Amino acid sequence: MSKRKPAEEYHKTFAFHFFSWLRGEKDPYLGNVEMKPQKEYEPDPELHLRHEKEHDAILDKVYDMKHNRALGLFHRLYQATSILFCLFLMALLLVTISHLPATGAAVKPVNNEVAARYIESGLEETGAVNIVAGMILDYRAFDTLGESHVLFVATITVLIMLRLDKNKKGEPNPLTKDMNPNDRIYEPKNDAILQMVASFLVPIIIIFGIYIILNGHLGPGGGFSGGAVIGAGLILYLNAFGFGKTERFFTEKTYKWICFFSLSFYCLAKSYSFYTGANHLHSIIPKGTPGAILSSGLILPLNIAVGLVVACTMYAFYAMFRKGGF
Amino acid sequence: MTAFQIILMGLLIICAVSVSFSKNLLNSVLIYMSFSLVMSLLWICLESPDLAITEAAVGAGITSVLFFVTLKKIHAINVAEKEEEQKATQRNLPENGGKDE
Amino acid sequence: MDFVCNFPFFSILISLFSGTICSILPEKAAKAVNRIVIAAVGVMSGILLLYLLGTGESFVYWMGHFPAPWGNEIRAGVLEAGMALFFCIIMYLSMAGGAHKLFDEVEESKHNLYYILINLLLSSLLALVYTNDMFTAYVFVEINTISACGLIMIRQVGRTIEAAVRYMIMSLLGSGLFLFGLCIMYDLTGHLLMSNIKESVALLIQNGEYQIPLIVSVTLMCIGLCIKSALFPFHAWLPDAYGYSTVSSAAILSSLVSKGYIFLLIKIIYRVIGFDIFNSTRIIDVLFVFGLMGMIFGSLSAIKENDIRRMIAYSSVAQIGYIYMGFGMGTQAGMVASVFHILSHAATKSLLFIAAIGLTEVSGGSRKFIDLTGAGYRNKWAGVAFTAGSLSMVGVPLFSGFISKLLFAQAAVQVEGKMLATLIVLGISTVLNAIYFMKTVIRIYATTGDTSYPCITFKDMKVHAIVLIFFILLNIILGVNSQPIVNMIEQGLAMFA
Amino acid sequence: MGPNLWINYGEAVAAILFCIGFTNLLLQTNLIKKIIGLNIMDSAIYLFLAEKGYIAGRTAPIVTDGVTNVEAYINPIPSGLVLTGIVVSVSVSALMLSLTIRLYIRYHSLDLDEIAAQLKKEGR
Amino acid sequence: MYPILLPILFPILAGLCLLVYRKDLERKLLTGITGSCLVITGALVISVLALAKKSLILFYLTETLPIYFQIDEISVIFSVLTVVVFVCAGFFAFAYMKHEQKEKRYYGFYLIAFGVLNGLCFAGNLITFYLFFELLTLSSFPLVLHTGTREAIMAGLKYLFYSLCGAYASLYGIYFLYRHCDTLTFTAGGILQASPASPDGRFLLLVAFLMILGFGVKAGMFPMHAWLPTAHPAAPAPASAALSAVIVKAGVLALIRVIYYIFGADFLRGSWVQTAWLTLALVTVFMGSMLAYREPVLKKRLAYSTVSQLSYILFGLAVMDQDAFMGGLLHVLAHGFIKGTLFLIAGAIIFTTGKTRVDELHGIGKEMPLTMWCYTIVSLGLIGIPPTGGFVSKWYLAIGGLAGDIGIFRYIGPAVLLISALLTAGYLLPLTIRGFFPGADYDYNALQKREPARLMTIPILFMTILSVLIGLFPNIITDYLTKFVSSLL
Repeated sequence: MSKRKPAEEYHKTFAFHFFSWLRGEKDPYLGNVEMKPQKEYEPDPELHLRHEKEHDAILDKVYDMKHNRALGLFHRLYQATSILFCLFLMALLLVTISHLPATGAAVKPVNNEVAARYIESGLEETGAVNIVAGMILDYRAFDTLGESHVLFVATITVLIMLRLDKNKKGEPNPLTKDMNPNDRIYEPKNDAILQMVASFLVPIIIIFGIYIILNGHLGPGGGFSGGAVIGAGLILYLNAFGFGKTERFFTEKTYKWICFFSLSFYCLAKSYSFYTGANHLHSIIPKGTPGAILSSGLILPLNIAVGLVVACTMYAFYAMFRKGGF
Repeated sequence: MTAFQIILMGLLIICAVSVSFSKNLLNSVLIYMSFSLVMSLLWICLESPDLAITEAAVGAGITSVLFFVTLKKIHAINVAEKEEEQKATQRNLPENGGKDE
Repeated sequence: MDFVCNFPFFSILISLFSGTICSILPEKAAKAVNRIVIAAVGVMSGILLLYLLGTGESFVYWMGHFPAPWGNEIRAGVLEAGMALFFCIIMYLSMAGGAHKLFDEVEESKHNLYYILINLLLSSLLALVYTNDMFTAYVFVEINTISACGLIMIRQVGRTIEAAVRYMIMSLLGSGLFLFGLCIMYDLTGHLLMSNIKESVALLIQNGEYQIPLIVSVTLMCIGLCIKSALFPFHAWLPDAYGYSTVSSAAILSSLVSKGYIFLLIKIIYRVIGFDIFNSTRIIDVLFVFGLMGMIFGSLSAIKENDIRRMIAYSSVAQIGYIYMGFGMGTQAGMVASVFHILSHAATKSLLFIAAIGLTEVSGGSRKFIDLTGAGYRNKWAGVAFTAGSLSMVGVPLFSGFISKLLFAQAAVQVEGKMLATLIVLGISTVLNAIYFMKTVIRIYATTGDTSYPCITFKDMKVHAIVLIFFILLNIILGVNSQPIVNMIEQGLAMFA
Repeated sequence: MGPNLWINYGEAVAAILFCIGFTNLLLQTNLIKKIIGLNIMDSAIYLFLAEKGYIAGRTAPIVTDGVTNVEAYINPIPSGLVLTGIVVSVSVSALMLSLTIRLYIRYHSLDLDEIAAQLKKEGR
Repeated sequence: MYPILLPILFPILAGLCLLVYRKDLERKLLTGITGSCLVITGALVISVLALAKKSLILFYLTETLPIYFQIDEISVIFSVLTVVVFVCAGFFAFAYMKHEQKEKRYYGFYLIAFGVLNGLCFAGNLITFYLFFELLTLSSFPLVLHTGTREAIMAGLKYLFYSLCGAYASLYGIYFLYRHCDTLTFTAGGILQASPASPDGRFLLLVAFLMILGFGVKAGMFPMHAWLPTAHPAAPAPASAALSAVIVKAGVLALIRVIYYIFGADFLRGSWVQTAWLTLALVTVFMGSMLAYREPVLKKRLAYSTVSQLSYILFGLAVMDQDAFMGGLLHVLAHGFIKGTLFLIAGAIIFTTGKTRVDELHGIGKEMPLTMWCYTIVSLGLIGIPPTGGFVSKWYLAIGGLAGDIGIFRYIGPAVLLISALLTAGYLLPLTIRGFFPGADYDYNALQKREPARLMTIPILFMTILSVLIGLFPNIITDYLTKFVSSLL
């Protein structure tokens, strides 16, 4: 009591903190947790505006990459750790690989009874000469069903992102108004060389695609690759002749219905085969003679369905990217 | 066959690395396209023709086309001078980007 | 085979197929189809659950004409059926509760696409729940990811698109790691079917072969799924994705999508690797540490947050930390607690999201706490529901959150090495939870709010209020009637082995 | 280090490619390059799988001349898996590219960090 | 069907109905409804105590944890206290809250807190107890922040934060106990089998200390007392009366239940936990009195006094001696009535004069003689001058402290109690002196009689009389308790 410290100094001492806590004046929330929203309890618009401006200024400073050293440091640290992580991952994977069974060897866990059965009795059980086609469309058809729906859902998301719709009043959506509807108008049209080549190439490409699809169970290929080839052909045609030409035979409606019928057929056909299989019923679908075009049960129609979907989807992707619609 | 495979694999790695370091987006996409082609060749060597066809049609075909369209949409396919211009505007963006919206 | 056994297959197929159908339907019909499908799947799962509880045995279902190692298979046990039922309930309620906001946030012409996404999401969740095949799981994980991304970005403002990009990048990293792990596992065992892999893994462990690749493969799969379910260090995408997407999306994403991956991880732990083998690795310690860190840092970020939706989103990070902490304990009890927490968190978090939208609606659409002052008076039902959800999160008895915390603590005291850390972090995290949830509750019941906003009565939001009531009931049922559910979880886990 | 690193050179290349793709996905600031990195990563996994199915001296699994002997063909399963995988990766790239376009139109940038900074500036 | 539930559920439901009802009620109707609810609940409690079956298992939360109610002597004491204080403070509030906003919300939560307290008294196992303990915190904190000023909200948050921290500390105790016991049902003499010397026992001692600290938060024990002096002044006076007289006693009840009904006094007697607990209690007694002595604001002064007086009770519990325990229980009642009265009087003074500081209240005794006479009588009671309630309880506490097997504390304890009683006189009596003898410069011309409304004075009078009655006829209570206390210890 003899020597009194000045108040400011006293406020820094441990004793002050201790006694203020003892008296219950110290608040657990104060300054840490609750204060921020509390401060603006009775919103004063001017103050509010000023706070926002300050906030902006701070953010400008914080996110000014060139002048902010801490952020730059963090950035470099992030990069360094990422690279280290990747190197570590690579080393780990290489070590792992060095312990894996040898490539190309005939005796290893992968070459077990599963692969053996696919090869040995695949022909008679599925009727497909191409064992891979038989496997993905019959033995493991559920995966493939999922796979085609991956494509479907991806199309849906692309539609959501890129389709330019007008609302009921016919105005374009404000969210997508910045998007350039058709960027082809800036390009040279009716390029003679391109059209010449295209009119020659497109039929060949499409016929090749159809061949790949129809031949899916007999040789390499199948619905997916064939569909992609046809889609590429359509894209070439579109580029050569413009949207006006393609819209005559291919609009969004066409796309919708083709997709719907193919996927429904796919779903229903596979459901039938799953259902009969699981309940040990006899499936009425004939296998046909292996090697013939009309053989191997459902594989050919399924390939066609997948091919249609994929071709349309590929074209749809392109049209969406190009002008936000068909 | 093995030597051929090793060469192809070397090409793959070269492609992958040069994609990462290429400055021009169009170049990267082109390199990626060749990456896909090399990959499909490699799959022929590995006795998987199904994969080779699919990769050629999809990786080198459709995916690359989609990349090109995207580059077109974001104005990245341009002659060299325009690119410089583009870069200059991009650099200025943080200042005026907020006000534009 | 009884006809009931077809139900898992039917539910997956119906929801897949309804996605296709919705693509040609106008919006209203698509909505009806969507609701009917969810309800039908829910009913089927309920019947299946009863059937399975009756027989007490799980069954496998051939997807095709070929048995186990050759064809695809799905498998249904008590836990799977229960999860499917629960997912359907939450999804139906979330859809119904957020329906009225959908029109403000999504372009009119794209409404039916929203329902397609929901249907496909449901089917992928069901497939993840029922699958007995690793590669099928991978394919449906992808469907799940893409449709979840669609759900985030269907509200096309800059934030959601950015969030969707971040989400996709993280998810694809996760998928890549998962697929790589799967490939290594396939190379070691030669199988893709869960039960066959498990046999081979047991054999490999017994013979001491391929130890390093095995561990690496398991690790890669775990990391992949952790990234996808937003475990702590990988959660950067989460707040934006949950905070700005449409309300139904946020509720579904936080309570179902991440849970689907977690359930897949549980399946992998039990059905692919084997619980004991998994526990003998160091992976569980890593999961444990990350879980604990997530619990604390998620809550800390939530405290700092000034936006109600983002605050709830950050709290999800903390809650996912709880679940992984349960895995990390490496005991059956910890696992039971985690599974129960999946249920409890799903019920609570979607309740909070749906209630939060009711509160922002009466605050001029703003989600800032300043504007929410007094919102509890303007929209009574949403206020009450938010309070109930907060109480459950904080862990007040009679709500589901208390039981899951009780189960975690009970599990923790059985593990000597991890007991103290678990209990301390559980305590800190609970107090932090209390701070930010109670802060919000006080805020929405403060008296000095802006009275210029309109009040909303029961008549204006019948569906919303009823949904909220159902959610509260669900929470209380989980909190009061927990013993049968815990028994069911234990039975289901026993069936996994 | 195990004994098979040099025999498994194909897988090793796949692992290296995977990591290159992974690094691109993590570190590239440009979204387009991120997407390319993603595609490289996926391709690497498929290469890994295809190497797993390969058996030296055998032919592609397409039944020729009615020979259905295990000794004749390589393992068909990895090919099937890769086919499925390729579809998934093309779907994902299409989705990512469409997102990129929208993001660019909104923010005139392909750098996620820059976009995040703009976002913070706009929305408080 | 379940009569034991009636006094719990009826006020809770009534309160909820009040809260949910959308329109604002007319004031008369509102007070009428609340008043009748309070009276009905009081009657229900008394009749349940007298008539109903003494235990009930409601349902099972988990396999071994039921929601379980049972009524024993401790329940009787605490629920009688609750009923008296809540009914009195409730009627007082009808006059006091006249000018406050959102009265309906206040009454709603008041009724809910009443029901929850009844549940707390009737709880038959630790989980049920914990449930109502949490609910009590949640339902009473709207009362603290009722005025909605910034101070009130901060005080409410502080109260919430402290209480939740304490409750979680005890929840951990429950987790550990759950591992060692088959049941958590309250049984006189404890349910633990382990001996304190075994490794498990040593761990359990730690757990016991954790739980004492945790529940001690609510009872304002030293390290975590700080919420009390913040929360009391911020709350409306009837709320602080209820808070100080009953709600903080929930912490005391919790400690009785945990120490005497779960661990068992024998388990803790002579251990380091008892020593630590005694130390903390005595530190709190002394510190609370000192702080109250220095405090100029009346309500805050009373709050510090609560801190100090509650630790008298805790000291009585910590001694683990029959007499001390009896003294503690008596002090629960005495302090409940007295402190309730004091806060009501403080409220009446603030309501009529608007002054909060002690040094502003010159001549208050001339203005409000009846109120100030009550104040004087109960102050004497709190100081411990016979024949008021405080004397008897402190007598028993001192005897118990001297007789207890607690080493050096046998001397320190009673000494501290005595010093603290002197300090109590020091901080309570100045108001009386100033009030009745304002000094020469007091302007007698400006004096006007402003005795508060009858709704205020009657509860004050009633509770004053009760506190005197306890002092006059303590043997009614001691006779009732003797047998039971000897069975417990």
